[in-house]
Amino acid sequence: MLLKLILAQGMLGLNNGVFYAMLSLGLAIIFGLLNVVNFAHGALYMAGAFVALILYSYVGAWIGLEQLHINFWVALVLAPVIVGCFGMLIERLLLRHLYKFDPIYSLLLTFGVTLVLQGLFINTFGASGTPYPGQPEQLRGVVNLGFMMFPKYRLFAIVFSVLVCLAVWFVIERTRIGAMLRAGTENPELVKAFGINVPLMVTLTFGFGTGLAGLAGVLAAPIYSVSPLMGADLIIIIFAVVVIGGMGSIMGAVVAGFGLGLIEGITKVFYAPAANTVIFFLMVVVLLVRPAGLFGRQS
Amino acid sequence: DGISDDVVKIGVLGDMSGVYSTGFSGDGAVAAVKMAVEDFGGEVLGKKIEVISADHQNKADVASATARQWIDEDHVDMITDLTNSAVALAVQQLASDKGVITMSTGAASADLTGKACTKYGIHYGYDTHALPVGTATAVVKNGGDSWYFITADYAFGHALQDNTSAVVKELGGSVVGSSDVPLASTDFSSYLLQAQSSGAKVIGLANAGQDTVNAIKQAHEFGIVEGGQQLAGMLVLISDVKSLGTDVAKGLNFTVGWYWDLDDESRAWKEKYMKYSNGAAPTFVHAADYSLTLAYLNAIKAAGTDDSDAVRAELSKQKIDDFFAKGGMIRKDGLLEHDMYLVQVQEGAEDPWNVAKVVRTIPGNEAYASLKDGGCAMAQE
Amino acid sequence: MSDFILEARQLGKSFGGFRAVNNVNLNVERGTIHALIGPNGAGKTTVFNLLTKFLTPSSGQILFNGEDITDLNPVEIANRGVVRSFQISAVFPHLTALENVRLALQKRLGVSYHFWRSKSLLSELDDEAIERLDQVGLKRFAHLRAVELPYGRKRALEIATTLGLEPELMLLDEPTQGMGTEDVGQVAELIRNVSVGRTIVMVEHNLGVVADLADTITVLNRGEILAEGPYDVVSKDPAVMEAYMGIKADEVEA
Amino acid sequence: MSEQTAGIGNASEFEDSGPAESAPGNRIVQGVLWGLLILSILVAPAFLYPVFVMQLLCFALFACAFNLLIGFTGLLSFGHAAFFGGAAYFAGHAIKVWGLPPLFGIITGALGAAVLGYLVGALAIRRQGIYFAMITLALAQIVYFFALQLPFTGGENGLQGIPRGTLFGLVSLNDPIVMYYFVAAIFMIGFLIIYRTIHSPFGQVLQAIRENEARALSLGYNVDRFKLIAFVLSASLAGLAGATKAVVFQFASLTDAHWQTSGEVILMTLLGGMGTIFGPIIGAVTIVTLQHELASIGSWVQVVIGGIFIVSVLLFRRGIIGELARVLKVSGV
Amino acid sequence: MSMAVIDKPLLKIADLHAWYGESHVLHGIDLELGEGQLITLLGRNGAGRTTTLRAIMGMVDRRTGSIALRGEEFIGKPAHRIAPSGRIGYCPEERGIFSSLTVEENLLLPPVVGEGGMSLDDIYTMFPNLREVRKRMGTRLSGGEQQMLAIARILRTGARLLLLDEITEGLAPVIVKALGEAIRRLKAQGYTIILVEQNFRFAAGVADRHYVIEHGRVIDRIDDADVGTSMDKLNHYLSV
Ligand SMILES: Nc1ncnc2c1ncn2[C@@H]1O[C@H](COP(=O)(O)OP(=O)(O)OP(=O)(O)O)[C@@H](O)[C@H]1O
Ligand SMILES: Nc1ncnc2c1ncn2[C@@H]1O[C@H](COP(=O)(O)OP(=O)(O)OP(=O)(O)O)[C@@H](O)[C@H]1O
Ligand SMILES: CC(C)C[C@H](N)C(=O)O
Ligand SMILES: [Mg+2]
Ligand SMILES: [Mg+2]
Repeated sequence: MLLKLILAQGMLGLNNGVFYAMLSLGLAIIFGLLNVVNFAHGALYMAGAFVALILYSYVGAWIGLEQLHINFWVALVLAPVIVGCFGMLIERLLLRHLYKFDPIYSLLLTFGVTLVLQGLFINTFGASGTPYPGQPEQLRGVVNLGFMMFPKYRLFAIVFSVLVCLAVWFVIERTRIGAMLRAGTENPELVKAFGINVPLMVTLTFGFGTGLAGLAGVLAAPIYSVSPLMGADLIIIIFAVVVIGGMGSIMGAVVAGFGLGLIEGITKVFYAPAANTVIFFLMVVVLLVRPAGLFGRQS
Repeated sequence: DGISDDVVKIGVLGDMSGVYSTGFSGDGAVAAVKMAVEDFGGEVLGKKIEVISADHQNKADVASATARQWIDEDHVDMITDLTNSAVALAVQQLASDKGVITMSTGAASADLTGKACTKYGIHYGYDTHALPVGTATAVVKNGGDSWYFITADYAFGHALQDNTSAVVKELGGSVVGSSDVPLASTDFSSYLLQAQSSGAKVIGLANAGQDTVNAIKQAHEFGIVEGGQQLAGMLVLISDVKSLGTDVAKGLNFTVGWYWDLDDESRAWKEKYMKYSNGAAPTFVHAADYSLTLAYLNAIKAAGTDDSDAVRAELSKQKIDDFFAKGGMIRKDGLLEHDMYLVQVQEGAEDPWNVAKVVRTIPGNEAYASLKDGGCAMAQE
Repeated sequence: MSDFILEARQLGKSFGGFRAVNNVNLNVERGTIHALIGPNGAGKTTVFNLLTKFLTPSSGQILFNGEDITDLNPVEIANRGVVRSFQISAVFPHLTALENVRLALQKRLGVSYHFWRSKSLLSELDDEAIERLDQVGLKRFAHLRAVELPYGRKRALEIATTLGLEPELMLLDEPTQGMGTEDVGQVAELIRNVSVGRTIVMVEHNLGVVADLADTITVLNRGEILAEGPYDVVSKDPAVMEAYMGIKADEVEA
Repeated sequence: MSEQTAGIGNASEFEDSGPAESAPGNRIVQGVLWGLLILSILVAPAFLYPVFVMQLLCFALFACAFNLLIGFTGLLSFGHAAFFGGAAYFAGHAIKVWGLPPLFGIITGALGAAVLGYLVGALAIRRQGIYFAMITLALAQIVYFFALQLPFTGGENGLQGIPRGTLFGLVSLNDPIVMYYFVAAIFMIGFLIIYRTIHSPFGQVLQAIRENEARALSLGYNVDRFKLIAFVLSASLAGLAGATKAVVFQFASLTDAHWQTSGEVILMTLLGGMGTIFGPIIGAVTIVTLQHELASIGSWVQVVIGGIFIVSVLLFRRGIIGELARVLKVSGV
Repeated sequence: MSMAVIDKPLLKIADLHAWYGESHVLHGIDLELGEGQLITLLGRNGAGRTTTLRAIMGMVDRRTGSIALRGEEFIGKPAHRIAPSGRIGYCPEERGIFSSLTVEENLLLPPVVGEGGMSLDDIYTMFPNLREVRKRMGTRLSGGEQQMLAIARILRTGARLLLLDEITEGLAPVIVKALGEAIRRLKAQGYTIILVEQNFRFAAGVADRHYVIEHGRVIDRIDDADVGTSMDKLNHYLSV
C-alpha cells in the first residue's frame, strides 16, 4: 500500500516536474545566454495557458463563428509562437535598454512586467480561473499503471516535455549556437565586430525561452484551471529549481526540474506540510555544499 | 437619535474577483443588496440609503483595513457579505469594538456566533454546523460511515471539517484522515490519492466554490469515483453544479439555506433577481443578502434610529418572514436560525438552473446548534 | 639567523589537473625589493594569490616572520601586515583620495563596526592621510574623487592607501602595466621611496624597472623556479635568457 | 556568467555625484528636507486619516531599512518581506499571547527579525549579485511557508485582534492620536539609526565594499562580516516597521510576508531613489498613496504599479530624489 | 615628411570623426594603406589610436567621414556586416576573451569571413601554449595566454586585414619577440596590418609607415626608412 502510494505520488510529482523542468529550462536559457533573470517567466507561462483558452473559447465568437473552437493541437503550436513573439517584443522594447546596467535591473523590469500581465488578466478574466474545455479527445480517459489510474493526458504531458527538453538541450550544448549566445552575453560589441548579428540573436533567444514558457502553459491548461495567478508562486519555485540545478545550466535545469518534482511528490506521502518547503530546503543544502548548483560550473 | 450623518451607509465587503466571487459574493451579492435597497424605496426615515462595496481579496488584513477606514472615515453603518470566514471573524471583531453592526452571509464558520460571537455581529443564511446536519447524515445513513476530508486550510474549512466530523461520529461513523489544502488550489490530485489510499468510503470536501468544483472534477479524472469511493461536498451551490454539469455531479446530495424552486414567492424573486444579475440565477447566499438588507432597514425604521444598539435589539425582536426564511429569528448570539434544505442533483430539467430537487427540509432548531451548545459566552447569561 | 620576512615552502597549486604552481620555495629577505618575473602564465599572479590567501594552496607552507600563516584567511593576513595591490588598479572610485587613504588608517581606531557613531570622528585621521598622499605626490588631489584621477595617479593612490596600513610587506602585481613612459618612471620612483623600511615583492614585466629596483629576482617558469639572484646574475642565466627574454628564440618554436 | 557584478546603483552608472556632502548648497537642501519631513510628520494627522499616515510611516521605515542594504551596501534582497512580516507575527504573538506591552512587543518583533536576518543573511552572503537576490527570495519563501503553517500564526487567517494596549502602562494606544505619535516616534528613531549608520565609520566601510569588494578585503576588512551586520541591521529595522504595522492594524498577515511585498519595497526604494537618504520615504508615500487612492479600480492597481516599475527601471534609475539631486547639483540628500 | 600616395589603397580613411556619446574623440583622421602593407599608429595614452580601430569596426557611438575598403564605403554599414564584407580581423586592446567559453570555443567563435584562414593545428603550432590550455575557460588564462588567444582567434577566420591593438601589452619579452616574428611572417604571407603600439621599436623594420596620432588627428607620418633620422621627433611625440 505504501509503495503504491509512493509510486502514485511520484508520478504526480513527475507530472509537476514537467512544468518545473520546462520553465526552468527557458529561464536557464535566458539567464545563461543573456544574463537576464526573467521574473515574468511565470506570467508568460500563464499567458500561454490563456492563449490556449482564448483560442478554444473566445476566438470563434469574436470572428462570428460561434461553433469554432480552435483545438489543443493548434494551440500547442500557436501559443508558444504568440508568447514567444510577445517575449521578443518585451526584449526589443524594454529589456534591450538595460543590458549595459547591472542585471538586477532586468530582474526588476521583468518583475514589473509580471505585475502588469497579471493585473491585465485578472481584470479581463477574473482572479478565480477558468477550466480549459479543450482537452483533446484522443487523450481523455485513464491508463491503468498497476499502482494507480493515471489520466492519459498527464502521461502525454510527461513524455512530450521530456522530448522537448532533450531537443533543446541538444541544440544549445551541442551546436555552435550556444557558444555564440554565451559570448554575445558577455561582450556583445565585440561579437558584433566579429560579424555576428547579436541583437537579432538575443531577441530570438529571448523569444525562444519565453516560447518554452508559453508551451508549458498550453500543456498545463487541461490539467489545472487557467488562472491569472497560476504562474505567480510557481516562479519562485522555479527560481529555486534553477539555483539547485546551477544557474544557466541547461542540463541542470531539466534534471533538477523533474527530480525536484519527484521529491516533492514523495514528500507528500510522508509529511505533506513539508512538500511546500522541501525544494527551498534542498536549495539551502545545495548552496552550502555546492554553491554553484548541482550542474553549475564551479567558480 | 435619528440617522447619523444623515445617510445610512451599507458596506458590501466581499470577494469581488477571487474563488468566491461567483455564487457567494461578487457582483451577485452587490446586486442583491442594491435590489433590496431599491425595493425598500431608497430611503429610510427620510434619509438616503447608500451602498458601497469593496474587494477584500480573501485577505483578512485587507478586509480589516478597509473596514477600519469605512468605519472611521466613511461612517459606514453596517457591513455585510464578508464571504470568507477569516475575513468575517476579523471584521466582525473590529466592527463590534467600534460599535458597528456586521451581517455576515457568505462566511460559514459557526464560530462567528459561537466562541467568536460579538455584540453587533450577526450571521445570516447558513453556517458550518447547519451544512453537515443534512448532508452528512444522509451520506452516513446510506452506508458511508468512514470519511477522509479534503479541507480548505483556513477558518472555514477547519470549522466545516470539525462540524462534519461531529455529525459523522455521532452517527457511529469514523474519520480516518484529512488533507489541508490551501485556498484556491487548482491541483487536488495528490490529496485525492492520499484520500484514496486511506480506504475511506467517503471523501468529504470541506471546501467551497471553485475548490469544490476542481476537486470533484479531478476525482473523476483519476477514476476515484469509479474506484468505489463516494464524494460528499459539504458546501455546494447551484452555480457549482452548473459549472460541473449535472452528469458529473449526478447523485450529489448537498445542503442549502434556500432554493429558488421552493414556492411561488421564491420563484418570483428569482425571476426578478435574474434581471439584476445579467441572467444568472441566485444562490441561497444572494437570497440571504437581499433578505438581511431588508431586515436591517426595517429594524432602523422600527427603531427610529440607526444607532447600533437600538437596531441590534430591534433585529432580535422581529421575526424574519419573507421569501427566504419562514419564521426565522436572529438569536441573542447573532445567528439567524431558519430552516435548511437537503437537495439532490437532478438531470434533464427544463430550466437550465433547475439543477436540484429538495429531498428534505431540516428545521432550523435541528440544523443549528442551540444557543447553549453554540458556545457564545455572551449569550449564556 | 636568517632574516627572511616571508618564506614559502614547497608551495603548490593545481587547478583541476593542471599544476599552475609547483614546489615553489621563496625566501624574501627583510627590507629588500624582491621581483618575481617570468613568462606569461608562469604562475606569478597565482603565487601572489596564494601568499595572500585569495587562493588556497594545494600544498606547501607559508611563513611570515617565522610564523606559519598558511591557514589564515585573507583578512587575517592583511591584518598581520601583508598587503597586496592588484594587476589592475584598485581604488574606491567614488570616494575622494583622502577617504580612500583614510579607509586604511581607520582600521587602527578600531571603530569600523561602530555604526552608531558619527564618521566625523574619522577626521582626526585627516592630517595623516594628507601626509600619506603627499608622499606619493597626490596632496593637491586629496578632495578629488578617485574616478577623476588619471590612471598613473590611481596607481599612486592605491599605493598610498596600502601604505596607510603600514604593512611590513607589500605585494605589487605589475604596478606599471598599461602606463605611458612618463608614468612608469614616476611609479618606479614611488616604489623606491616607499620601500624604505619595508619589504616589497613585485611582479613586473618591465625589465627596466626590475633592473632598476629589485635587489633579488626570482624567475618563474611553468610554475617552477627557474633562477634566483640579483639582476646581473639572473639576466645572464642562459635558461632565463631562453625562457623569458627569448634569446635563442630562433631555435624555440615561436 | 560573471558573478562580479558590482552592486546595483553604484559606480559606472552614475558618474557625476555632485560636490562633497558638506558643501553649503547641500546644507541648505538637506536642511529643507529635514524640516519638511519633521513638519509633515507633526501635522499630518490633522489633515489625513491617522491610520493611513501610520501605514505610510511603517512602509517608509521599511523602505529606508531596505535602502540601507541596496543603496548603501549594494545588496539586493528580494526577501525583505520575510523580516517585515515575520516581525509582525513575533510582535503580535508577544503582545497577544505573552501579554507584553506594545512597546516591548514591537522590540521583540524587531529582535525576531534580527535573528531571521542573521539566518538568511549568513546563507545568502555566500553568493553575490543576482544570486544573492534569488537566494533571499527563496529563503523568504521558507519563512512565508512557516508563517502559513506554524500553529501560532493563524495560517491563512493571520494573527488577528492584537490588542494595542497601553504605553508604559499610562496612556491607552487605542486613542488614535496617541497611537499616531507613538508610531511617529518609532519611525524617527528608526530613521535616525539608519541615518547615523550611513554616516558612521561602519557606513564608510560599507561604501568601500560596495565600490570594490576585493580591495576592501585586501585592506583587511572582513567583508562578509560587514555585509552580515548590515543585513541584520536592515532586517531588524524592517522588522521594527513590520511589528509597528502589526500593532497599528492589530493584525499580522501573510500579505506582509509575501514576495509581492518584497517587490513593493524594492519599487518604493527605486522610485524614491536608491542610495539617497530621503528617497525611500518619498517612494513609500507615493506607492502607498497610489494603492490607497486606486483601491477602487481593483486589480488595475497592479497594472499601474507594474507600469511604474517598468518606467522607473527604464528611465529613472536614480529615482525621484536622485533626479532632484542631480538637477539641483547636490548630494547627501 | 614624405607624402607618397598609394596608387590603389586597400583602405583609405578620410576625415574620420568619431564620438563616444557626447564626447568627440576623433577629429578627422586621414590615412591609407595598400594591400600587403603594415602601418603602425603611434601616440600617447588617450591620443585616439584605439578609437580609430574601433571606428573602423563600427564600435563607436557615431562616426562621420569616409572609410573606403577596396573601394567600398563602410561608414554606413551596421557593425555586424563590417568584418565579413571587409574581411577584417580585429584584436581589441582589452583582449576580449570570453570567460564563459573555453579556449577552443573562443578560438572557434568568430565566423569565417573568407578563405585561407589558418587551421586549428596551424594555430596550435604557432602558439603551443594554447594547445595545452584549450579546454580551460577563457579567463582562467594568464594575461599573456589571453593575448595569444586574442590574436590566434582572428587568424582562423580568413581575414586579410588585421587590426591589432597593443598586442605586446603585459607580455614577457620572450613572447613579445615571438609575436614580432609572427607579425613578420603574417606580413610575408600577404596580410595587411594596422598595428597600434606604444613601443615603435617593436614594429620598426616590419612596418611600411608610422602614423603619429594626437588629439584625434594624424599629426605626422613617417616612413619606416626614416625612423632612424626621425628619432628625436618621435621621442618628442611619444614622451613628455
Ligand atoms: N582559476 C584558474 N583556473 C584554472 N587555471 C588557472 C586559474 N588561474 C590561473 N590559471 C592558470 O595558471 C597559470 C598561471 O597563471 P598566472 O595568472 O599566475 O600567470 P602569470 O604568471 O601571472 O602570467 P601573466 O604575466 O600573463 O599575468 C596560467 O596558465 C593560467 O591559465
Ligand atoms: N567608451 C568611452 N567613452 C568616452 N570616452 C572614451 C571612451 N573610450 C575612450 N575614450 C576617450 O577617447 C580618447 C581616446 O582614447 P583611445 O582609447 O582611442 O586612446 P589610445 O590612443 O588608444 O590610448 P591608450 O594608450 O590609452 O590605449 C581618450 O581621451 C579616452 O578618454
Ligand atoms: C464562500 C465560502 C465558502 C466562504 C466560506 N463560507 C468561508 O467562510 O470562508
Ligand atoms: Mg599575472
Ligand atoms: Mg588604446
